[in-house]
Amino acid sequence: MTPTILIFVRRVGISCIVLLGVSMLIFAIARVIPGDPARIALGPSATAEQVAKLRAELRLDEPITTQYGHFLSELAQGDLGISLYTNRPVVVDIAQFLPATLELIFVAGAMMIVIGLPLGIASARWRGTWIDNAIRMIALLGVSAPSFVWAVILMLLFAYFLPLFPIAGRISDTFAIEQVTGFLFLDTLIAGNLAAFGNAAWHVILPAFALALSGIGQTARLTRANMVETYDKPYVEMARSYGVPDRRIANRYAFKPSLIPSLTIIGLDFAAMLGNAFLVEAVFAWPGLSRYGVSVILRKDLDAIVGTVLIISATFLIMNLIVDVLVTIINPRIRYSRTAS
Amino acid sequence: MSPPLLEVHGASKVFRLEDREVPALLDVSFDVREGECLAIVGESGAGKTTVANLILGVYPPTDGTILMHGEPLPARRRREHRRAIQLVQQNPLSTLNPKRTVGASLRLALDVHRIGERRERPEIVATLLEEVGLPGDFARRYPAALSGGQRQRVAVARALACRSELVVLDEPTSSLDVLVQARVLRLLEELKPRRGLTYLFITHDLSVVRNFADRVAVFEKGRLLEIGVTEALFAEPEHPYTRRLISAVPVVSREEELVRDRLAEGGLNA
Amino acid sequence: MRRAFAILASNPLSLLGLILIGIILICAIFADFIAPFPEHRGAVVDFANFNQAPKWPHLMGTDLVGRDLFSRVIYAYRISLILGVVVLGIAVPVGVTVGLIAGYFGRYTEFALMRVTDVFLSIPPLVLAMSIMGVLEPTLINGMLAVTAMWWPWYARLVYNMTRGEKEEGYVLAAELIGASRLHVMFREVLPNCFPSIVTKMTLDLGFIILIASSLSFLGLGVQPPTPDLGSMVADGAKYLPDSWWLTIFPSLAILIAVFGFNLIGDALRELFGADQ
Amino acid sequence: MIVPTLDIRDLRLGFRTYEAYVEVLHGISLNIAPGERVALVGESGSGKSVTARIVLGLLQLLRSARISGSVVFEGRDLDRLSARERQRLRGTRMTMVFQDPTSSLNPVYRIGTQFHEVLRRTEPRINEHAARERAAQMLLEVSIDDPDRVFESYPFQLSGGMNQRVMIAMALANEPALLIADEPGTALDVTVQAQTLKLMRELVEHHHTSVLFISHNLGVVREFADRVYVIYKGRIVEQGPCASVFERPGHAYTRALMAAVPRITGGGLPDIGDEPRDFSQPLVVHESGGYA
Repeated sequence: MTPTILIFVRRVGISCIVLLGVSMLIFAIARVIPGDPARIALGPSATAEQVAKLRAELRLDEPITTQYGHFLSELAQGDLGISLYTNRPVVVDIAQFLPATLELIFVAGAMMIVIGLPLGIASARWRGTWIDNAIRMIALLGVSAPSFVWAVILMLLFAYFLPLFPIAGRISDTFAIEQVTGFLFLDTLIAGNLAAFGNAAWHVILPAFALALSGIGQTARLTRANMVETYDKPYVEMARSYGVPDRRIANRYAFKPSLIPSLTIIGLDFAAMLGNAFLVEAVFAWPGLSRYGVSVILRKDLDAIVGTVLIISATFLIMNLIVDVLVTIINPRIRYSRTAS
Repeated sequence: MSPPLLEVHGASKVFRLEDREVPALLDVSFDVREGECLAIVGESGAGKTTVANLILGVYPPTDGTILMHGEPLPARRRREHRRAIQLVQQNPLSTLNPKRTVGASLRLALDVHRIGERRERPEIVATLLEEVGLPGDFARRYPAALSGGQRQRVAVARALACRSELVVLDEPTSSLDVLVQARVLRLLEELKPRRGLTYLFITHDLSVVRNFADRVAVFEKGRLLEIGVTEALFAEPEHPYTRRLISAVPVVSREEELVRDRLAEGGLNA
Repeated sequence: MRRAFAILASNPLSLLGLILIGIILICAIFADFIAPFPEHRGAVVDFANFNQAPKWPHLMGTDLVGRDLFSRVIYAYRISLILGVVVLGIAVPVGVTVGLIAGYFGRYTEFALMRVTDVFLSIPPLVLAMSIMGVLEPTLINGMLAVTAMWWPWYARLVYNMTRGEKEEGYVLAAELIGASRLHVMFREVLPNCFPSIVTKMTLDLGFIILIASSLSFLGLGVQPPTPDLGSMVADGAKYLPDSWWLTIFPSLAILIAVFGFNLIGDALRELFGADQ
Repeated sequence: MIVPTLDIRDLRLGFRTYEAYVEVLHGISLNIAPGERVALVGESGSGKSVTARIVLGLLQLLRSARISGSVVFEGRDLDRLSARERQRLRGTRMTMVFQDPTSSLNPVYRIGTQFHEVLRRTEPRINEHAARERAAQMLLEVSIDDPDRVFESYPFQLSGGMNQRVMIAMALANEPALLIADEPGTALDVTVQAQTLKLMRELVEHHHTSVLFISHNLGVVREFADRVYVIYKGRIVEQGPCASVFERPGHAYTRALMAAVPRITGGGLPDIGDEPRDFSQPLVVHESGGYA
């Protein structure tokens, strides 16, 4: 297993470099801001002195490299600064809003894999038939609309016209669940309240599905493409020549090698979801990072913008690391090659 | 005996991978004489391709020197060095750019080395194509419209376009059908004296070597085992590995079978 | 080219794509003649006809200040397409050049360039555009800037991967051995072989840029009123669901149809180029 | 009367494309007796490989393929069998060895797992332990004496020659009546190819397996097969025992092929005319050969 660990360590190292790059990039973007953040924060009634004082506090007068240095040293201590919008540490704000977003994304991600992969496999196995055409159409529709469009359409259909699901929110008001982890699925279980758990699950389905639709389409399309390519490989012909049944070839012989390139894209789809969650949360009034993110961006709340983007990117990089590990486990060629690249 | 065109002195090549070193060629010395065809024979991992790449200057040797006309070839080659040594590759499918016409591929050689007046170059291209047995209007075609044998002919024309002196033939016919192979080899044989070419012929096919090469060098695992005039080497193969190679040659007649089996046992005169 | 067009037209799905995109392009280019109420693209108020369900002459109904939705959708298409063309016009050359250089030179150049690319790819696309848009003033120009910044790395990644593959092909070695310059090898030998994939991706991306731009304006970070924009139309309308459904449904469908059309053509191109090789 | 293992009569194959109907095989007939090694030799594009794939029933799965004529395997007309019955024959009564052993094995499964899959074709309930034992026995037959290491390996960890032996062992593990070998070992080094072919020859002789051997290499065919069919552009142009076809090639095409092979005895490069003059002459049958 040593090579696997080595690869993992290497990937973690590269991810750290990339994350540092992200921090520089987003820091640079945040500092080219037109207008004075201190002035915006304090409002038009503030005196010039008050503004100057806040500017000094925010170190806005120092050169950008010095500012970045300070930012890094504070970051190392787990400090992302104070939000001018909520007047609380950015870390506290994010800790409050992030779990709801992550919960949404995890459910959507699960839907993407559980629905998207089988659709792709079926499409490839019966390629050229009506099953294939139908799946391709559905997948193409899935990727052809932004998630807010799906959110609106699903809401209209399944919350208003057919009131099967709740219109908004994370859980009905009747349940009072103590916040422990911030993840409702966990907190309801900790509280031992199965009814609340079910209610939370009922709330998450529609927004998660709206968020997952483009990922489902993408996954199905990609898996199909990879499977079709794999079907042309000599080892699939060999499996055929040995009379291995079609179903077994689809689910085993062709699927596992095809999964390797698919997984990488699934990782990228997670990234897209992190962004699209903003849209879905807005439609379903989901109390996640979205409202916070949009608010701080509109208010030019520097520390909060940098912190939010950094946390989202870190989440993305961690997900990609997980994907990399999965790929390494599936692909023996990486696991056993002594020169992993 | 003609003077050496190319000399390889104590050439070694070690490839550095991330966590280890792979020796591909170990202290190899030989020369290629003007106007001859030297065959380099061996199986995969023998170092044949490494030899070719060192001579072509794809990468520099780890150790040793390579001389052309008695002058050392620098690690970073200038255009002039490039011109004199050209390559005909093994895979006819990839040797020509699928998005460029045959004419454009040949024109590149003329343009880079400023051969002929700009206006004359289309004419030169047509002449080159005819020289390798293709109609001049093939210049307008894309490689997709050519057969494997025709592509290899274009590759030969490209080497001629550079007015090269040494042509490295890297298994030029191994992926062609036997009838096509015979014709391409014939073409190469005719061009050699007419264009004053020297060949370094890399192959694993001893039957072709026997009929095509003037001298043979046998490689195994990065070492040069045996080198000699073709007739002599095929009469008295010294090294046991050479004999093993010969014994593996598939033959098509009883007569050959007898000769092969005697060679495998030690030589015709043994 | 003519053959390619004939093949596209022979497949019902890609034909549908061609028709959809053809209609959208015509609408966008000749918006002034096609839109029944061209003046409604701006800040017009017509309280006599506000918030009306679709009926003649308002095919898609009217919005809360009485503007014709159909006219506004047509003008929104025009703006989205201009945005898409400008974004690709900048992002593709930049991305392609970075990818070619990284893929062809390898080693440290590759490491440096591809890590920079990774940095951009590590910020979820919408979030990157949002932060740029939020920090700058939300105008059309800045919108283009923001979307371009998130788009070029994808071309860099694509061309980088292709270049690494093409570099192993015999024709690259042949050109190098002839003594051709690196510029020649990169741009004249390798690049033409990447064209099919680049063109395919560009077609697909025209759809996705519409998608992203509408997402930005849905969040209030895009083109500002009164300029018509599909995303902000959906956002404004969503507050009046389910009663004034036309306010959201028609702009939503407009986005869906455009992206779907570009996807159909992109898929067809991919299949066409794939079959050629 | 002995029933031939394989009897192909007037087999035609065409593909329907968007533009036209292209015929690839123009009615070929071929038979193989039990235990006989028969080669089908020809250049690329002559129709060798598609013939093999029709016998296996793989081409029948393509909707664009049009096949006519009869293929009788052990007395059963394959055309009358359902797709399912044809599938049941594959891997049990007939198996195949492919050109490039390394890419023909699945890259993400260990050899042991893949061998188990093969053995399951005749014995669906075979457990891992029993499968290992059977497989180890087969690997010993192809001179692999450390089967455990091989079972634990992935194909890319073994040499091409090793993979080729593994493929041969897999192909013979279920005691098929017919082994189809499609250019076996072409991707390997000459010495390795010679070794594995010798090994395969001994094995099929030992197991009394019929072989359809497909190759473009006349020399290899001569060393391996009893009888040879020469195929040119979808037509059989000559057939007979190897000895007589190689000694006295009767057909213009066969003669040209033979003349084009450079000889290890020397004599210079062959001189081949540019045009196939009379390659479409009628079939030449060598008297002593043929089996009906």
